[in-house]
Amino acid sequence: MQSEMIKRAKELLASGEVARVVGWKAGEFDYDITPGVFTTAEELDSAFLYNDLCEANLSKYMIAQSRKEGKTLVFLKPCDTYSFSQLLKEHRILRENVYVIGVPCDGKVDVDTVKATGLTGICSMTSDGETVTVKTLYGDSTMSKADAMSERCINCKSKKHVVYDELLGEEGDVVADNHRFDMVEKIEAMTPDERFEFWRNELSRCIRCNACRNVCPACSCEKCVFDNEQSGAFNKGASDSFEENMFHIIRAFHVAGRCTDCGECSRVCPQNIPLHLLNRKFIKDINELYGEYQAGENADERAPLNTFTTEDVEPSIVYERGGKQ
Amino acid sequence: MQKQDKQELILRISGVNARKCMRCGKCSATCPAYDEMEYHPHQFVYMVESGNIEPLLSSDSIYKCLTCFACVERCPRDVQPAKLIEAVRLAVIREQDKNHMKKGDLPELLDEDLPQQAIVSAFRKYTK
Amino acid sequence: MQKIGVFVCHCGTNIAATVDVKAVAEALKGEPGVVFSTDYQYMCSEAGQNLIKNSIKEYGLTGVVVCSCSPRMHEQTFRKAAQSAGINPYMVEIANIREQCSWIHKDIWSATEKAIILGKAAVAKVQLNAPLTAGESPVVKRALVIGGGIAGIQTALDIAEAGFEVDIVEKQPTIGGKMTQIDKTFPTLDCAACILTPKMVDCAQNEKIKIYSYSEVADVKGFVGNFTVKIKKKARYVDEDKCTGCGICTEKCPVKNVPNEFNMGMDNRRAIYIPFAQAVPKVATIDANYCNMLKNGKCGVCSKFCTVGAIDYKQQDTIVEEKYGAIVVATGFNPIKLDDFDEFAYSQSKDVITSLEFERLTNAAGPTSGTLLRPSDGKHPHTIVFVQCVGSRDTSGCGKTYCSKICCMYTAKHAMLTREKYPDTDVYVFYIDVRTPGKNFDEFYRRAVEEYGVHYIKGMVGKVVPRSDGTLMVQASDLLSNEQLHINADLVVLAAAIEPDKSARSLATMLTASMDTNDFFTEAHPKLRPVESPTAGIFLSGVCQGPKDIPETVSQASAAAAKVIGLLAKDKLTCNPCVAQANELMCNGCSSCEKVCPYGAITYSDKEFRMPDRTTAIRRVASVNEAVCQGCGACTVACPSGAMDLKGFSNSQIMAEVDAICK
Amino acid sequence: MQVKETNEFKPKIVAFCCNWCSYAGADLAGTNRLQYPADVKIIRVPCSCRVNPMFILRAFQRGADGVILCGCHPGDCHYTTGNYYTRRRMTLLFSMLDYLGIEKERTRVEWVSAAEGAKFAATMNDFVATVTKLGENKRLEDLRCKAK
Amino acid sequence: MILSYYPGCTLKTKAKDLDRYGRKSAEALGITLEEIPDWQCCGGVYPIAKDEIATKLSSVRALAAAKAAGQDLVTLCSACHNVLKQVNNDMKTDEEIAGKANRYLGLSEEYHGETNVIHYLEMLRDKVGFDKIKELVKNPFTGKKIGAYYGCLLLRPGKVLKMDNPENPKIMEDFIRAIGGTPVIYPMRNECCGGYVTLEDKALANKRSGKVLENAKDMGADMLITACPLCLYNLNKNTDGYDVPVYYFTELLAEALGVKD
Repeated sequence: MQSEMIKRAKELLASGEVARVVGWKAGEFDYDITPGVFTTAEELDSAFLYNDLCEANLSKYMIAQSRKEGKTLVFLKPCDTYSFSQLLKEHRILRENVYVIGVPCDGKVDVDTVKATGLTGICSMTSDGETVTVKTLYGDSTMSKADAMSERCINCKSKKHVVYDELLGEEGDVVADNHRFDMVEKIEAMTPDERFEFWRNELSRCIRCNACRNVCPACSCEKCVFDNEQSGAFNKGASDSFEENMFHIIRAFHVAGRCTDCGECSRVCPQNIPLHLLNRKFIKDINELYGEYQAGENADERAPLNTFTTEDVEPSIVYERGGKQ
Repeated sequence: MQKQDKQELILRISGVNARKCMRCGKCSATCPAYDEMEYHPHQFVYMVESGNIEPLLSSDSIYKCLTCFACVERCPRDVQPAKLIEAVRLAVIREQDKNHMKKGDLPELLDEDLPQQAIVSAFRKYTK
Repeated sequence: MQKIGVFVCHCGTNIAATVDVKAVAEALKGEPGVVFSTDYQYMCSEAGQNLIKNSIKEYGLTGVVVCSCSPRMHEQTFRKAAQSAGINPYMVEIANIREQCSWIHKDIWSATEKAIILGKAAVAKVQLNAPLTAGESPVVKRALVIGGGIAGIQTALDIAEAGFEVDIVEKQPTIGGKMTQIDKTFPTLDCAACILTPKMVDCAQNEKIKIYSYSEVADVKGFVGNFTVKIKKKARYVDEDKCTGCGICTEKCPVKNVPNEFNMGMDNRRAIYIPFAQAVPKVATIDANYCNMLKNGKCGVCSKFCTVGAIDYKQQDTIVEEKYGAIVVATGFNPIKLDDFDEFAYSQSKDVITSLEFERLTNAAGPTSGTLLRPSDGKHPHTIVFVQCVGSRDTSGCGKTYCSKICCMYTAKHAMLTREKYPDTDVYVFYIDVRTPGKNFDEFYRRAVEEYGVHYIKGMVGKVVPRSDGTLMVQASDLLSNEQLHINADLVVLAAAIEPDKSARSLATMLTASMDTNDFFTEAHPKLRPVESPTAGIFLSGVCQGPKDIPETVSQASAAAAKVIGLLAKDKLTCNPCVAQANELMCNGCSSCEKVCPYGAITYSDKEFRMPDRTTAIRRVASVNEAVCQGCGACTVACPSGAMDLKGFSNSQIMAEVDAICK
Repeated sequence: MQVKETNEFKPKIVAFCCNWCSYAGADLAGTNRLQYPADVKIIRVPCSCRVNPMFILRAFQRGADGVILCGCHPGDCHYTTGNYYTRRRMTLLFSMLDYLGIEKERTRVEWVSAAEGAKFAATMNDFVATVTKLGENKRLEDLRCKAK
Repeated sequence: MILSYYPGCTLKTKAKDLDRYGRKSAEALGITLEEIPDWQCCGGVYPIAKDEIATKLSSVRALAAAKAAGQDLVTLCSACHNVLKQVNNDMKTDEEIAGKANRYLGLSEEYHGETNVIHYLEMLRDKVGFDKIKELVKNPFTGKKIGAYYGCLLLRPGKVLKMDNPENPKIMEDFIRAIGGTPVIYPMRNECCGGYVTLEDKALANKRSGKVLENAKDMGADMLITACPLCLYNLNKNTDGYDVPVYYFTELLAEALGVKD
């Protein structure tokens, strides 16, 4: 697949149809793959990568790239296209300046998942699609790819691209019977004290590095409310400020109805806080209360918080359903 | 018992707010036992509201109410006069030795067709 | 930092009795920005206003906080005072320490503490207030009156008289409303038709008035001065312009068994009909529910006999769109359904009737040509029982909690007229209270008793028992003699409560005009603005606002007209300056705000921006049309970036209030 | 002013009221002298849809023990549709708070028309009683849930 | 269809016919009436007072038993129907009464008015359907002018019993039509017969039942039907000489369905 992608990218660069290519390249470690911009065939040959470790969602980069001179080629995995489509819907990306090539994905390997199995001193990781080989300071070990995948890939919601100019490889389908809400349900089934304890354990680790905000395709505001003096939420530097206290819930609310559940927030969190469980709660509630809705799937559908029906449930439904007492 | 206490007792047993009455008299207009009563349903409401309970306690009217609920059904203010009458009656028979009907009275009141329902009802209404 | 003056009002004892006003003024002195703080007996009085004005000048105030009654009461007053002293009127904030403090709390300590906190919140808000300037919007010089009864007719005539165009929308085939069904009017006993029909004709002939009969309002958009209304003209299957009202079709139509609503269903009309002789417009209408031609395509008699070719079986409902500067609601009333009052046997006996049915039985154009005859057997009734308050003052859930107001007087009228025309009739009126507070009203009622010998009995009817001989046994109480009465009556007349027309509820939703729990429209102020809805540009005429008799309805109708004329006389209206505003630098161009705006006030355009790095970028950004925005703020929450804010109720202002309250 | 010594818990309650219905309903409660605890402090907003979830969170973070939002009845919004958006926003927000283990009874939405002075007072009495029973808000002051 | 059934004491003694014909007819209509175990007398009249708890317990036990069986509870006697429905409403809406009653009884699961109580007539109307009964009638009462006598217990208080319009009911009239008869509507059909007061004031009971019979006769009724043993008794004992026989409605039903032996 990688060579096919490089070949197409070179062709499009050579014909002048695109001015640059957005893809993946190796970072500090070979398992630490980061987004990259390529403008020449040479750069592509030397650095372009596409393998089971290319986790990053490239759609958000297109907000800036699509405003540059000339067209930009971007490779998007199925789940990335939902984010891309959502950004198109919000007029954040100039579609005419982007050439989208959809690439297949059968789940990505995640270094945090591998670390969680107990391996330390990881030097490099490779995957052949079935088995993942991990080289560590203390020797090599192998594991099945399924064991090395992050939760978001195990519970993949779709292998279908919702937007593209051309496709490489085989197109997949929406995964209808994924189990992505299992953990949300588990939390809902807890008592309020258990829930509070759960979130206290998770959120108290936050160091406000803003990685979640920076990576999130839905957090693409020109100026974040937390950086805006007039928003009332701006309170730099004070550790017990409103901003610090309420950051995650406000962020989750701001992306509610717009979040495609790409899971990047949790992936990049250096403290491994499962932030996606906040977003998924909103998604689950929206599905249950207002009908199934997948952000990014349909370009014409109104976002659930920007529409209503006269028969909507009352907020008091929370007292009746909500979580366990 | 003080006058006011009696009034409170009746209101508490009945759960009725007598102040809702607008004195239309529909309860008495609809009462099937009107002619047999010394004090009529609207008077029960008015007298309880004004605390004039004593005459009601000693009147035979409390045993004439059929508890047919016509007054309750038709009252435009939802006052429920029948509940007040019941409360006054209970205030009487709950006192010691104040049962309206004694066991000994019973045999001569019975006939062979009389349904049990009438006997148990009367016991519930007349005795404690 | 603002220089803020705080003015604490005693409102006589209304506030001062429960709130230590001096302590409030003292406590607020220490708030940031407050340079002056005082209390006064009546802030709204001229002296009180002068105190504010002089303090503004003396201390160079830039912001004012008045701790007083509800802003809904005197915000305008204090804004004007501030303006006349040279500061922007929107630099004034009110802390509501009367309705929301002194009047609802008894304990002085806690009421005072709360008043201080409310004052602090207002001070915190004023700190962030900015001067606002109101824009202007043009006024469409045309009014719409919804409902063509006496209320609507009077309002329309008065507006037209002042030279403005006015349209009447009436859902029935003719204007005239309930008054057309009434025989005589109390207390003067004028013939209702004689005083109403000339007004109906005036409407038809007035060049400024356009009547949409057999029509309904389908949609309302816009705001004061600028409403766009869709009117649905229901198909009447008769060309209004061609029909001469000759009535030949209504005589030839073979369908004869349609209950005649004009006579309360007590006789029949044809499938094609003109409601009554003086109808305006005098045009036939085909009742599609009964017409054979429309139901199964077999008949066509009316078309054959119509000499002007007015019949059009293919006619469809049409929608007309018009623009108006003001809308008057005059949707009127109906008697309630008596299903829940069958102890009076209304559904079991034809001789138990409502007062409006009685009205038709005594009217020369009614089913008995004005002779009072029993509906069941056409015999003259010798004993008539009138029952008052049927469904009025009823808190049991079956009826209406309010007094219907008109029943006492029309019952006295019915009783009196019956005794006058048929002296051999015994007439009983059962009443709970007789309410006659009007000019010559009580005299009228007393005449019924003293001169006409009507038996007024204080008490209520409990049960009406129809019998096989046609009599009605009326069981009732006579509270004054402490007796239960049993009267053998021939006719029982029920004074059914009146309720707002059922169409009013959906209309209120379209107009966004508020209603009370009984579906009467609420007025902007119960005493001082009784003919205006709180929604600007919507006015109230007649019973749609509350029970009224004819003289009151006509007065209110003219009052509503005066208000409309006052509005239409202006060329421009001052807009509400508290509107949304997009900060272009922060706007993402995502369109969320546009989607939730109920007025279509937000548009997007591509604009060129100079970026911090000296390059330029073209970005899609929102802008708000200030003349269209009504200031609800839906967009401000939909906006993820906080670029959209509401002037006068900005994010930071509300946050400051929250902080002050929670401190 | 004398200071009253009291140990009983007095909750801090913020009520957001829309200008057209609920604020007028609160005024009517006042005109009719219908009592409710002084713990309730009202903030006037043009429409319930003006209330940003951030305002509610801010109130809690600053020490409020309960926040209630009142608007026109659905269908009767002065701005036609504002309260329908409020309904969705608040349903989701409240559900999220519940999900975080925060007592859901601390938040409430109630529709109160300008004519419902009695309902306004009754609602406030009930809400204050509910919040008083819950006691002081500890959890919502910091949603990162760093222990207090 | 299986439904729980509460016969009540009178139906076991003086009003055996009401019960017997009711059961036979139900069977013929494809309904199994399961008598709930160990029921006790409802007391005959609903204990109105707010502070009466003990007198409501027998009804609560019956209601809880039906809840345990997971079935609607059918009553036939008007009085039992009135008492059970009103007590059920208390258990559902009055926290104080429900709390005390539950504490007294100490049931394994608290009872809060979950059971749906229906009168036999409601069963005919809502579970069977009068149209279906019409189909199954073998011996119709064609030409018979039958007056329905509701009395007071079947309908009032209307807001609690929710059986029919308490002032102009039609459930029994529809029943009469279903068995082929012609209903006679007479306004006294929902007025009291004199009730339990008959025990000590025969004159009052005679006067009340006389008013009912007079009106029914006047409006042309050949016979009356009732669901209440006490109504039947009072009307039958009337001495004013109105020649209007009174039957339990189940007797006519059984006869119409051809199951009366």
